[in-house]
Amino acid sequence: MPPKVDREKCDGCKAEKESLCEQICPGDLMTLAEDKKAYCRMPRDCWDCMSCIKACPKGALETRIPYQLGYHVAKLIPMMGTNTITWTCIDINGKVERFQYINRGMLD
Amino acid sequence: MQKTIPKIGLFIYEQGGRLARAIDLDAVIQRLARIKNVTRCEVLTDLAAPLPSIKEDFTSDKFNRILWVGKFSDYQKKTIQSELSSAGLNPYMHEWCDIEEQGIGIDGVDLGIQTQKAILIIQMSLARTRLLEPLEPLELPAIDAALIIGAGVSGLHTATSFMELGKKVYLVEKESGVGGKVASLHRLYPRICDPRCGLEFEIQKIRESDMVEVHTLSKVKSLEGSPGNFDVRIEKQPRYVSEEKCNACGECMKVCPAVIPEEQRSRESAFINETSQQVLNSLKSEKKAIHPAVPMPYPPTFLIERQSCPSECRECVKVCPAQAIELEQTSSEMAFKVGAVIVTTGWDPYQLSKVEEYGYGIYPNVISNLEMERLLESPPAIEEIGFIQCAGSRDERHLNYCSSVCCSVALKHVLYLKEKLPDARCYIFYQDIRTPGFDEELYQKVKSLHNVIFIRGNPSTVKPGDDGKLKIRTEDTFSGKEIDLSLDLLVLAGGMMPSQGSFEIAQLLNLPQNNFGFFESHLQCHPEESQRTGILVGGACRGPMNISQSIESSHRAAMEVLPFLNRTILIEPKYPVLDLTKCDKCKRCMEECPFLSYVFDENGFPSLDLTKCRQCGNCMGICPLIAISLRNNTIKQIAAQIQALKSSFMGKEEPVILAFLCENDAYHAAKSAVEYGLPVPPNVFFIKVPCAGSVNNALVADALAFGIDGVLIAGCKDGQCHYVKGNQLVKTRSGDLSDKLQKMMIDPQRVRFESLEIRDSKKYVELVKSYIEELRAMGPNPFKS
Amino acid sequence: MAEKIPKSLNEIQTEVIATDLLIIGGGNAGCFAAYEAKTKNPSLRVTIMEKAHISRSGATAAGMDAINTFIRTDKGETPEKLVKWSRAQVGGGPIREDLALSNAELLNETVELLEEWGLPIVKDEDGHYKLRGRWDISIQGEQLKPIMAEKAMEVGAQVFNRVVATNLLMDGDRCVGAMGFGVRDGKFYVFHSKATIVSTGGACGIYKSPVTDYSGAHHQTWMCPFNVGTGYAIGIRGAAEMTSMEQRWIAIRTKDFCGPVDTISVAFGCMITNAKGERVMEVRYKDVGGDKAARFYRLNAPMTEWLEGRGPTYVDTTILSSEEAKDLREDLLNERPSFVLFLASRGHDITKEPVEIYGSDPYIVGGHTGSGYWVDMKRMTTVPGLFAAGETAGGNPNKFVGGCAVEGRLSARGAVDYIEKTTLPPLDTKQVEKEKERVFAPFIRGPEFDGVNPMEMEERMQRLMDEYAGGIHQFYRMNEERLDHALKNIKMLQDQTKYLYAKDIHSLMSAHEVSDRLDVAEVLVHHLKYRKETRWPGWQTRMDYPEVDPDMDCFVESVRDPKTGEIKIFKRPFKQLIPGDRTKA
Amino acid sequence: MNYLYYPGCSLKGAAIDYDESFQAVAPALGIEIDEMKDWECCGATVAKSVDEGLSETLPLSTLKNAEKEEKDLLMLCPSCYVNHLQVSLKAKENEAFLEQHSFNQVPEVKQLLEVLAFDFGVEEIKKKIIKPLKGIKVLPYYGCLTVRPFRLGGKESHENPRAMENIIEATGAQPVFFPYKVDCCGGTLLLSKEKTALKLCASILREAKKLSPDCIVVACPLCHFMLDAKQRTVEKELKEKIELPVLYITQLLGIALGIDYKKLGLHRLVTSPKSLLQRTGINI
Repeated sequence: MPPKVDREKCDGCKAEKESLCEQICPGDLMTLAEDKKAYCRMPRDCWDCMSCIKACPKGALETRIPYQLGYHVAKLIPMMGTNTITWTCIDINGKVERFQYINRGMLD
Repeated sequence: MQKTIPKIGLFIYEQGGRLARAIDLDAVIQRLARIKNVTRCEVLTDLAAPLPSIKEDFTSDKFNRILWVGKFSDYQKKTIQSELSSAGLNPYMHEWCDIEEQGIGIDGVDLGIQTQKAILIIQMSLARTRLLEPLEPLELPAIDAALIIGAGVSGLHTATSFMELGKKVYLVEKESGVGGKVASLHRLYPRICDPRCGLEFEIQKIRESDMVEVHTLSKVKSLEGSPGNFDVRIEKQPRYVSEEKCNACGECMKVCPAVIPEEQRSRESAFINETSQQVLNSLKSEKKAIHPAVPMPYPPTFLIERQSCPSECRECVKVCPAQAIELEQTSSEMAFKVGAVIVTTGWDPYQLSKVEEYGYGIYPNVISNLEMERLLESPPAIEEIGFIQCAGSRDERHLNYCSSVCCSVALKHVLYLKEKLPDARCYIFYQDIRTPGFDEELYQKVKSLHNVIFIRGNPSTVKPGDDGKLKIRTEDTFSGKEIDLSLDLLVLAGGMMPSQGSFEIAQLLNLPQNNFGFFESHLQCHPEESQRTGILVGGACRGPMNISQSIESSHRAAMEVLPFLNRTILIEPKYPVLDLTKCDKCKRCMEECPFLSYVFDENGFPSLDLTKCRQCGNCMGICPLIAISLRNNTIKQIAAQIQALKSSFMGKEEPVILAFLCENDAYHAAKSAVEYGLPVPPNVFFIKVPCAGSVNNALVADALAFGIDGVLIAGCKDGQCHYVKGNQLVKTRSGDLSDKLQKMMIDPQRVRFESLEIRDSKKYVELVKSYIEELRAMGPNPFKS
Repeated sequence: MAEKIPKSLNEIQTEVIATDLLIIGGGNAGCFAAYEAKTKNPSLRVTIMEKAHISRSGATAAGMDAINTFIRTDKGETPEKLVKWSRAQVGGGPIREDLALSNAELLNETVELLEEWGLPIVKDEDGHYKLRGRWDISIQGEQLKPIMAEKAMEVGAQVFNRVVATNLLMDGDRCVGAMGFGVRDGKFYVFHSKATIVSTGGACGIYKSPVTDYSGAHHQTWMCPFNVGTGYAIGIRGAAEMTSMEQRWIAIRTKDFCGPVDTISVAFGCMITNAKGERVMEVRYKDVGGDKAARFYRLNAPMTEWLEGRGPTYVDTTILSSEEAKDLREDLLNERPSFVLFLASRGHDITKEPVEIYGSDPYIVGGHTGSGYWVDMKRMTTVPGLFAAGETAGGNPNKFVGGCAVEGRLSARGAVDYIEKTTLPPLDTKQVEKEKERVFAPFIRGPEFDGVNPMEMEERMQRLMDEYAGGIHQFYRMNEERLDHALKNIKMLQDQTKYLYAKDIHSLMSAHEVSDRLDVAEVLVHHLKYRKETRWPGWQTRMDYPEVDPDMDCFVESVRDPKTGEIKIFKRPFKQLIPGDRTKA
Repeated sequence: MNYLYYPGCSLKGAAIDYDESFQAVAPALGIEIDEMKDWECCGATVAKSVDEGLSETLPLSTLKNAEKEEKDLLMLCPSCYVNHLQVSLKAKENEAFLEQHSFNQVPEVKQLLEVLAFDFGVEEIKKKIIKPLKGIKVLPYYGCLTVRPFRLGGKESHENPRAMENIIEATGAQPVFFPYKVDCCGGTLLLSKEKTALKLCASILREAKKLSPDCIVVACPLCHFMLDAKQRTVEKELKEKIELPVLYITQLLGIALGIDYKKLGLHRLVTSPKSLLQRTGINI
């Protein structure tokens, strides 16, 4: 299940040698197309670990469940802070659920 | 480095019961004393008396950092810091928390809420204090010499002021002599004196000093290194005459057979009459292939223009008594080190042939104001003369600005011309006469002269008349009447534009230019600072200006350079540091740094040139991996502050705003709002940042995650940012965040960017109030627990 | 990025990096090994060879919701009790109790290290780590991997990201590093080291996943699909002794999407039920411990329900309050965020409907079961100079995150001791050239080559293993004849690797991944054939030998002859150190 | 080099010689033209003063018809050119307008001087010249509409255009710098304010005469009418002989290209070009 790329938003990390999603993908799957927009080269191999989604500074990536497994359209959007992460989950009926917690240090 | 467990001494400085009136001080103390890491917590009513005991507690390791709560003057802070640093406490281990500037003590707020808020503000500061680290300023050696590019009037004056300050100067000029445009003028205004007199005065100083090295026929080839330590390479064209040997006797020029006509405009011969022929003749000039340096003969040696010199001639070689002719010279390169660079590349006249309606370049008796300077040396008999002001200036097709000197120049011309030809009739066609300051006097003087006619309205057509005169048709916009005139001579006031040399230097040194090609600078506060640290811009390369302004500007540039030429450059430990373990070499910091302070290190990581960095923190704001932190204001510290802010201290329904305020403008607006007693709502907490652009999106995400209802980022207005584009950068970034919030079904208005000026206190209060209303309407942040 | 495909080997640059300690795989164990080695001896050159990017590589890329083992001494737990529990979880063994004990002793200290580095661990009112099962503690581990990676870099380990290992570098019998290639730069890398730790993680993708029938989610697996068993494969090819490969790990997962079930059942007490609404474990498996039965029972039970017509099976989440359900999802977000998305995409309210469960495809993961290298107490394998840690080290199951981290440290201690006593022999350039040729062969063949692309071969292998070597579609069952068939075809596939071609460096990596998986599969089938009994139903179900054979109460070991490729298989005895009933925790 | 040629009413009436000479010169240069069949009157300056809508509708209809041909539209009469260009620019800039009139691709509108001097190019013209007009002084006169309003001209300065001079130079003749080259000929005022019209025309002819050229060259039918047909009237007003032949630029080119003078319509001129033609070796 490859991440869906919002080609409007994706700036290919300004055509750097490797975009941040390309740098981080554990499966070596994200890469830049000729027009310098990110895409997943082997959609079948994606583990949807969402590392790329978290890394994208433009918010241009989104993980979607393939239709064969789940209905249209549910969303799960992480937002990364310095030591926090929030998740917004919107199910197919539009129900919104939110989660937030500290993901690094300073729990006291 | 072994991490020490933070032990914090917390002192609340209470002056005259101010705090006790606003908050429940006992409750605050009780609450704070229970907080982890706080090892001593008390209220001080006097600063001097308890200092020895504070010092003692520090030496006995009761605490290792101090949070001071209250209002402290800079003097008090300095005293405390130095007092305790004598006991071994690093000055950066103090944290200062002024709760009053955040609105504690404002009338009309419930004591309970004030107390709660005070505790929160102090807790935020405590979170910061816990992460304080001892810091030391850096000292970098600098070279005590400066490079000046362009030896016009600005360059010469800068050079002499340096020289007088005892600094070494390298003055590089592409022409063979010095003096620039000013040297080609006939008279200066308002005192109608000869410009060479003033220039000669400066040259004399240079001549007598060994602190100034003048390199003419030279261009800068490269500039590397950083402020305080630049490596310069210049290329020198050959003069074919030895500078050391030539004594400027001029024997060579007598025998030189090669005469070079100076560049001549093509004129349509059909329209030439006697006057125009005279005009042409007096503008014509020629020189020998071997001639003294121009425009001012300094260095006082001759040079040969080899392309015009017959190769087998060698007449000059034969006659030169000093044996100074060296026909085998080739171009050479030189290198030297300087601490700073001043660019004084001046201006070029606008090409008037582009203003086609006036027939410049076609009719011989249409000339430019610069040519008029030369014509004035021996003016032909002219009866009727017109001056068109704004020939192409303030015109969107040509120069869309006012060159500011042309009106006065025309007045000067009239004044001088009338001295020589009292009967000449002078027409001045103008849009507005602009004679700032004392030039008004000039205007009044000229206005009172006989036969000087001011006509408001620029001519629509210029055509040759039967007698070779020019037929001018114009509208007098006061009377609305068409006026037809027949003139002997028409002088066009062309505007000033950046010189060719400025464009070359801009490219070479990567200096930003404004829309018109003049060097960009912070026009008001630091007009001579270019956007590259250590490179200053002075004189007319910054914009149109008259001679006295150029001289002022170049002196000011010289003053601004001095800090770079000190023996050491002191760098405050507020610069950004990069955590290489996090960096992914994405290069965003390098791209967005307004001062190009980053370079690649050998492993491809960005590395900071501390001398170029102005510590604005925009790199910290942009870094997607939050790998960059300002040394004294780390991203961890800010995150800890945000975490300490409890978003529901006034109940879940009441919105809480976290404001990141730019310390240059917005912070002062907020602070003075309290000082003026404006009703600042208690809902807002702020964190001071060096520039709005230093606020990383991750911090905003943190704030939202911790349930803060609204995040306000306030920076300077467009075009007013002290760090050039920080406010723009943060706008783009918060745009990305807004899109994301929208996707997350969170109102994007929960994150707002606003521009505030230093005096916008009222606006700040209004803004916060209306924001609170908006947030109330939105309901609590969905992440608020 | 489009790479240029080299036409000959000469175009490929070779980088030789000399180092003291090479760590293959910068995962959990790898990062801890680097930390330990550098803290023990800061002057040591420590190099990490990482196939992905160290910040988000391997099995913990998405994060982790719990550390499954921690010894709450205040509750009377001891390392011995943990080992006893671990032994029971694999049906009484055999397990290497010596290894397990040494691991358990260092466990708490290691977990505390993680907290010190910034991992938020949930605490209860008394300030102790909050338990969610007997041994599990809850963490907010979304950043687990970046935290470990940063530490490894902070202590000064040199990380080579995007360099995939292909074989060990040998000096006679001794391992002196490893070779591989850059997945981004296309260079050939030779790491020449005094000691080498292999910590590449386990092997996924040997079997077909139950959620694989269309290309959209081929790797919708439990284990990270990028862990392909390279760590085992290089050892197998380097004649290292492998143990217990037949002890496959198969997890019980949510159906249609390999979501975690332990999180739901262990941490939130949701029991397994079937279509009839019966509590399966309680009703049918009371004798082996009911809901507390060993893991393979808990896996096999729901699948048996399916087989016997009582499927589908569930974990009953309807007992949860909405707060608990939210906490549960929060835990899931920490480990497998997309499962929360999956539930949302089904509009599934878990408090109203239970979550359907099913088995996963089988994996070889030595951090969970006993598969892997046979190691000594210093974690050195039978190949001198080669150490193993984490999923690659065998004999010591139920290590999970904490245990693998400990083993990283222990292997580093072993390696540091070893390094002190050795020197680096000269580099065998012949060996290097030979390997370079082998590695880039699919590349040199080029995209126009009339051959087999790695994806096709991978799918062939996965289906073969699924059907003939006890995959999920056969309810994990196998017999001698089927295994023989599998073996025969694995041999053919191994031979066919000479037809593999790569159209870019990524597919060159895929080509080596499928070759590595085949080598692991071959050894695996040999082990499965050798264990003529059914010791761990589900994990290892022999239809032709359905009972436990007391003679097989031992370790099954294998060594591949590097010259002939023949696999020698033999037994090692089990040694019980901790007394008591082996099947009881 | 393939254009859709829009003649307009002048070129099919009073300025028939412009049409004739163009039709003769274009193939000689190698410029392919297809004469547009369903063209409509542009409305000239007249429509605009009466009904703004009409002055838009008329060119619009032509543009619509031309769209199908997918070629650039070439106009000789500057008045036609300005009217069409205005509408085409409006269509290009205004999407609503574009949609309202269901345009897909608004045809490019070009004028003759633009095509000759820029699209075709002066250098190309030079190559085709058979009879260089050596020693002939030619005075170019642009008039107002060819280069104004200036935003329509685009490629040329409206104060000092050089296209005609460059073409004249290409024929081998010598262009004369004429300060009045962009002044108004008064043509459109001829019916309403005849006196003013003639005054403007006279100033141009008088100034031209002073520069003693062999002929005047124009590119506008109305200018031609004023300078040529009204030359006699002006002479009477000025009480001074002018006797300057006024040629279309196409006619001058035609001579240099060696085309028969009748094909160029030179026999139709009011002020006889006889002496000019003789100097080029053509006898009438």
